[in-house]
Amino acid sequence: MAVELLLGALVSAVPIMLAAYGEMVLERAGRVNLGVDGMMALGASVAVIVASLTSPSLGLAAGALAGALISLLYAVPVVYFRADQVVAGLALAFLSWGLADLVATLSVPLSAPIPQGSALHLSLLLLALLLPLVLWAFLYFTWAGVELRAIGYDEKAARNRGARVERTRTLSALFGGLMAGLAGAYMSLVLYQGKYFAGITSGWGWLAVGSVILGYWHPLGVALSTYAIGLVLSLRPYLEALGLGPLSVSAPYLVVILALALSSLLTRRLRLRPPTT
Amino acid sequence: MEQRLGGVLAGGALGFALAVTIASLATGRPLEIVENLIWVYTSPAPLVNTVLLSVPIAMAAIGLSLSYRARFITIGAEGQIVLGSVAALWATAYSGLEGSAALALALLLPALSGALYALIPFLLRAYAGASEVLTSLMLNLVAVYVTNYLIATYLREGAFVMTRIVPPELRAEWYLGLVMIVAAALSAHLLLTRTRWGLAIEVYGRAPKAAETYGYSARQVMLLVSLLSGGLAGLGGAVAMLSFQHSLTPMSFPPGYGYAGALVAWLSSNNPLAALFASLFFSSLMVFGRSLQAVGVPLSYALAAQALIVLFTLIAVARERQWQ
Amino acid sequence: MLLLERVTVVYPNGLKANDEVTVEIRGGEILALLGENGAGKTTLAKVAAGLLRPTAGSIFLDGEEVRFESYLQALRRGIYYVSQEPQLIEGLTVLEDVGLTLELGGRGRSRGELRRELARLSAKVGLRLEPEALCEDLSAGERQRVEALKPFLLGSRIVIFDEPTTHMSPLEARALGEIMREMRREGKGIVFITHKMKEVLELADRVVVMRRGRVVGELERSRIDEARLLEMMFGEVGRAAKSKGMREPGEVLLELRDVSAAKLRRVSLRVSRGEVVGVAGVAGNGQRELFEVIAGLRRAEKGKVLLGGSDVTSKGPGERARLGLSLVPEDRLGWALVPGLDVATNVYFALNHKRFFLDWREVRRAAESALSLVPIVGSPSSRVESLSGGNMQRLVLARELFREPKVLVAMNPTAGLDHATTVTVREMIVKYSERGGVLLISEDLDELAEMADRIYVMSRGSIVGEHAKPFDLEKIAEQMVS
Amino acid sequence: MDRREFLRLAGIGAIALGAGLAGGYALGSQRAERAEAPAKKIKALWIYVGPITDVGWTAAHHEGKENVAKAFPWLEARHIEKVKEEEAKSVIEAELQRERYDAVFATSYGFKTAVKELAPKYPETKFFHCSGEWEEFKDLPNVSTYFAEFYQLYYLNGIAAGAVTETCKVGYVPAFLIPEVVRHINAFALGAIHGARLMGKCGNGDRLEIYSTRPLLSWFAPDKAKEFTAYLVDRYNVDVVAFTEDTTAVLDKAEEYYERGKKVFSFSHYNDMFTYYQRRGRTLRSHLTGQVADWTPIYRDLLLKLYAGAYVKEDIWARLGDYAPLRWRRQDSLAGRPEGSVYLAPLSDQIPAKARDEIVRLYEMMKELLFEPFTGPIRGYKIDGEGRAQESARVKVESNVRLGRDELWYMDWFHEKIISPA
Repeated sequence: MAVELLLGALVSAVPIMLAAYGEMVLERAGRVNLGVDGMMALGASVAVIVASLTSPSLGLAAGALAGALISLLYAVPVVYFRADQVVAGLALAFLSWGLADLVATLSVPLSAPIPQGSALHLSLLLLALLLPLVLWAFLYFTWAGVELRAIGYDEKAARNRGARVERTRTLSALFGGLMAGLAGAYMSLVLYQGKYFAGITSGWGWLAVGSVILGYWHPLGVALSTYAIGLVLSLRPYLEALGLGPLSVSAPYLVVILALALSSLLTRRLRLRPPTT
Repeated sequence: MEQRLGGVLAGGALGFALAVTIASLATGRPLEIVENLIWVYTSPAPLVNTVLLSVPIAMAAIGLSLSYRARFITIGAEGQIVLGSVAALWATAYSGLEGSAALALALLLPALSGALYALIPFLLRAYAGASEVLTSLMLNLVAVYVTNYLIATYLREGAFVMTRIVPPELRAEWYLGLVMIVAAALSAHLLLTRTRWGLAIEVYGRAPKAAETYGYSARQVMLLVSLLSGGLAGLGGAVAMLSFQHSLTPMSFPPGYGYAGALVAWLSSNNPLAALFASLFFSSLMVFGRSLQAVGVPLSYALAAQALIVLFTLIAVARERQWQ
Repeated sequence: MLLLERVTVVYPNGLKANDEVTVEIRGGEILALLGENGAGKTTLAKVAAGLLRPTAGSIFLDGEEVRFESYLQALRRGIYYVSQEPQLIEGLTVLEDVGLTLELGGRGRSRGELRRELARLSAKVGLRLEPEALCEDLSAGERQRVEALKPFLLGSRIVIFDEPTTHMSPLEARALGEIMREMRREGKGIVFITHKMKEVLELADRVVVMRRGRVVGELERSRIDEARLLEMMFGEVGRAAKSKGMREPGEVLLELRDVSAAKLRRVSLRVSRGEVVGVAGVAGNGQRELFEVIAGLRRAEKGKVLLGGSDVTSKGPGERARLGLSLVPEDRLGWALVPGLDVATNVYFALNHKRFFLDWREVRRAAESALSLVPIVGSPSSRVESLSGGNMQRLVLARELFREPKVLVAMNPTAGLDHATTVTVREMIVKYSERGGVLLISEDLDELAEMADRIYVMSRGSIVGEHAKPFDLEKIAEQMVS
Repeated sequence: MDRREFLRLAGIGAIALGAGLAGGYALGSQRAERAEAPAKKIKALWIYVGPITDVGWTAAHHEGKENVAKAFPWLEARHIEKVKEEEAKSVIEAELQRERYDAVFATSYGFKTAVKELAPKYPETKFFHCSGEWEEFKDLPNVSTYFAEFYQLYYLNGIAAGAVTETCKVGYVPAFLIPEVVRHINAFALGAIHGARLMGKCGNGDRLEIYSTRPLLSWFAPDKAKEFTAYLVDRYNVDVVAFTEDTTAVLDKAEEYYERGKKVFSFSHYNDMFTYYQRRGRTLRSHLTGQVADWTPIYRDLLLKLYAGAYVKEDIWARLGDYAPLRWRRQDSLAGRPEGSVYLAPLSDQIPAKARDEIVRLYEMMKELLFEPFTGPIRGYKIDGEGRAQESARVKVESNVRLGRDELWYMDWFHEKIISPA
């Protein structure tokens, strides 16, 4: 039973993990995109349509691509026109939810799914598990990663150094969109058997954003924190059995809030500098 | 701020034009779309609906504009509105009170519950340093879950999942909402420009260090804007309940008034008076989007179009700022 | 090597920062770019480094005309700019920071290689470096020197130092001078931007003097002399603030007893009526924390703060203001003044009236009376950020003196100001000290020597010395870096 | 932003708008078909609570609407989706003021208040309220109620479940514990016992346990529905899970288990998911059968009567066999294929033949009301809104008594075999 639970939590945590990795990279470059949930929805919708016309793997790719493309609508105003990132992110969420549904109304939101345990599914699982290592290596052991972190630590200083702030941030936002799109595609193609329906993300995009801080902006930390969130999601019925009422349903959100408070408090006590502005 | 108005108008108009253009290209029925447009902006029924819908949005936006001026970036109006409407429902249909006592409670209790709920992100920010953006966002979802639970349990009436209904004599006419948002916008404007509190908000928002150095407490300012924005959002939920909702059913998604309020606050450069008009514009877009379904335009299109307008405006405003 | 010809820079707000400036930078020499703050030195340097595009004029590198579209292009063509704030990136390690610069400069190398080279180089310039240390743990001087290492690794041919010694102890400044000489030996062209005469006399092979965006003179090493330079810089010989006579100090107005907080360790000091008390020290040795503790922005973990005899240790800034404390913070915009608000509101908000409703006529009246103390250019209704730096500081000082405080605490009040304002500010502070007490926290030893009656020396968060007139400046400088 | 820039942007906007309108018009005139306009038109408006892309409740109604719109040239069908129940009144009223509608279909229980308040104000318009209680509208001549009822199908699902379960444990994930869902659970439990007894397993049905989770408290909660399914399977070793929730999340989760090599079964809900996937070349292995609703015949019937001027106020409670006019002429059973407004999804091969035959037999009997699931003796216990027992089990239906509509419509007790949530 415990193994089932731990494994099941992993399988359902994958979209949160993938989306959080993307958001983490963008936050390391000093920007926050609140549109993750919307981009996931769009990825989910586009993936299903494309998968129904071609193949599941192309559907995955298309979902990811859709996320990346739509994230340009965040990146351009925020990075190049210095528009407010919170508003831009929220607006992007609205836009993508709308588009996701629009796409689904135009075509039948149903396709062949990616069966669990299939090679494609396993490779996605592997991606979710290995990507943090790759990102860790990238951020800490390549100069491009150092540049990205430098921009996140201190935009002005990095700019004076000649760091390519706009380019790096745009690419990070694109990566964030790509991962969110992929996460959405995973939800529709793997978790919901090749279906898209309005509200498919169940607000998990918000959880992805929250778990980035929970993982203290570190790839390995984010991997752990997103898995923990996935676990809490899976544990909700058990909490409910304890008679926690509405608290059990909102448990993952409460966990994020608590963790945010605790980590902020700790950061302050230890006089740490969060690696992002 | 006055200078930014040009950007807002240009961006909004451009986005609006683009939205209508895409719609007419997609459906191939431009005449009917224009017909709808005219209907939405001239007939009493959709205009009343625009006003009704704008009440929660405007109340949230006015409160948030104060909050954003103090650089307290809460997005928690959504949850506060939900709790506000629950409180108003309880006061009118469950408390056992009648007449003006019930009405007074139906305004007081929601304002209070909104303000109290807004205290959570404030406390987490002021005493732990946790980002209010995220905590308030998460709290929205918690509020929805808690409300659904209340509706299905303590507030459930009869065999099916529905609450009691606000008694007819306690319901508000549509124009009361309008009066309320005008009053709220004016008071917020006066607060900002004519009082010590407003000065504290302005000073703290623009230069937190200066504010602290010369004796304005950061916590007090944050507390003030939290209570005000939470209270106003709660009131917005109350007026929505009294004027058109009348009862509650479980929600699948957060209703979206608060998120719209956040966008509106930014669209109006955090100016409470401008927020009044911006929220009317925003809700008229919703009504327009809904009416377009008669022509075969899916509602999701309206959602996307609204966001597109916001993004356009953002770019226009930001470009303008760059030139200054 | 690099020729800037008839460079003109006009900022979007209409300020002409450079007006047909022509300067040549030659290999194997140290060129000092001398001028007051606001003379246009930094602007010119930024043009040379590709950080700013000139409105008009041309740049020639080895006789060939170049157009730098970005800093990176200039960097890759061998020009290195060390900005005023030594901007290592906090959060990165020294190795990462240096490596990133090299990578961006087109001279990237592996971590291992870089580690070896760093070890070799730092030995050469006498700097002990731990490559894996975090940049934020380095002192200001260390950071500046890490910056100075980079041109060697990059193989830059031209190095521009923008006021590098501002936050340095004399010893550190001397070490930097050594590095510059080393660069000269390698045939690099060095530009050294400063407003400190002493450094020019010590290091420069050639001096270009700028005033109000124009080049007003150029002297070869043999012809450099202080009087001429001063005349070029200021147009007329600068007036010095009148040195005041000795007076008997009155009652104690501000007292710190064994205060510890953050960087501060058991700091005790006293300021009495009628005296100007200086706090000397190299930047980053706890001055800012001291200011914050006195202002009430930072809790004293141990010890007591007394204001006019009453204990204010647990009181906030507002309470202290009412008890007669006035503050002139180091940063004007953001700490002292609120951008986006007009001058009148900027005066009014700091007066901290308790009335709930604002009367705008009263606000204006308050502003006008405050401004009558010090003339500033700009009406009460103009936005505060449209004022020049000098006018901003006059405004702050006028406001703070208008409150008729008991104690005035000022931190680096003349940093970055033009000469005329500097003189005015110093005069006002000295004049005020006849009525109250002044605590002057300053990195400028000359300023302290000129104004103060007593000087405390701060180092690593402690008071390491107290001096009375006449000051032994050598001794103070020594204590500053102890 | 200066004047010129503003004018330029405004100009771009105006040109784009003009071009768009013109382009749209051109496209539209090309597309326009010269259909003969019938003399008499019926205008009908559907109000949906959810998005038409929900692959559930709203999608099913929308399909019905699209079908009748295609079938009747005299019908002008419109819909408004995502109407929050709280906003319904103002939304519908605005539409009614714009145009005169002959019919309004309010497809959510929560629209009850709106219909009740609007019907007297617009007597010319006929309102049709889906899933509402008839009693609520008995004084309003222009309001009818309609509903597609599933409890018979849940009984048949139960037979399949009881026949295939290997652990003798089956489960249920309810959205809410309202009477509609409660009678579905009870029917499912009765059916499961029937199935086990039929196959002579689980102590002839005596050892069969039926677990219900706590209610999801939302019609739409796919993530939670999946978690609850996993809970039932992982914690209680349940191997058949039935549910009431607007998505197919439970079925998806069951299929997941199947893919991982653990046999867990579930059902179609609203839509025939088995055929859906089969058309795309995929066989759902966890799919046993399920309850499907087709609103088309109901809408067709209501609208035809309206068109013919033969409107009568009525209360439609569509069960098996209703709206299936050809049923007397067929020899073979249509069980597992579309028939009428509620029917059984395809029967899986994994259901033992004996049980399949029994399902088909009872399906045909239920069409004629020759068999009724809620026939006594049935023992049960009263529950509260979260499924907690309020009393110990006692006789709820006396021997040989068949529950009537009202008792079904307001059912508030669990069958004694149902293990209610902690």
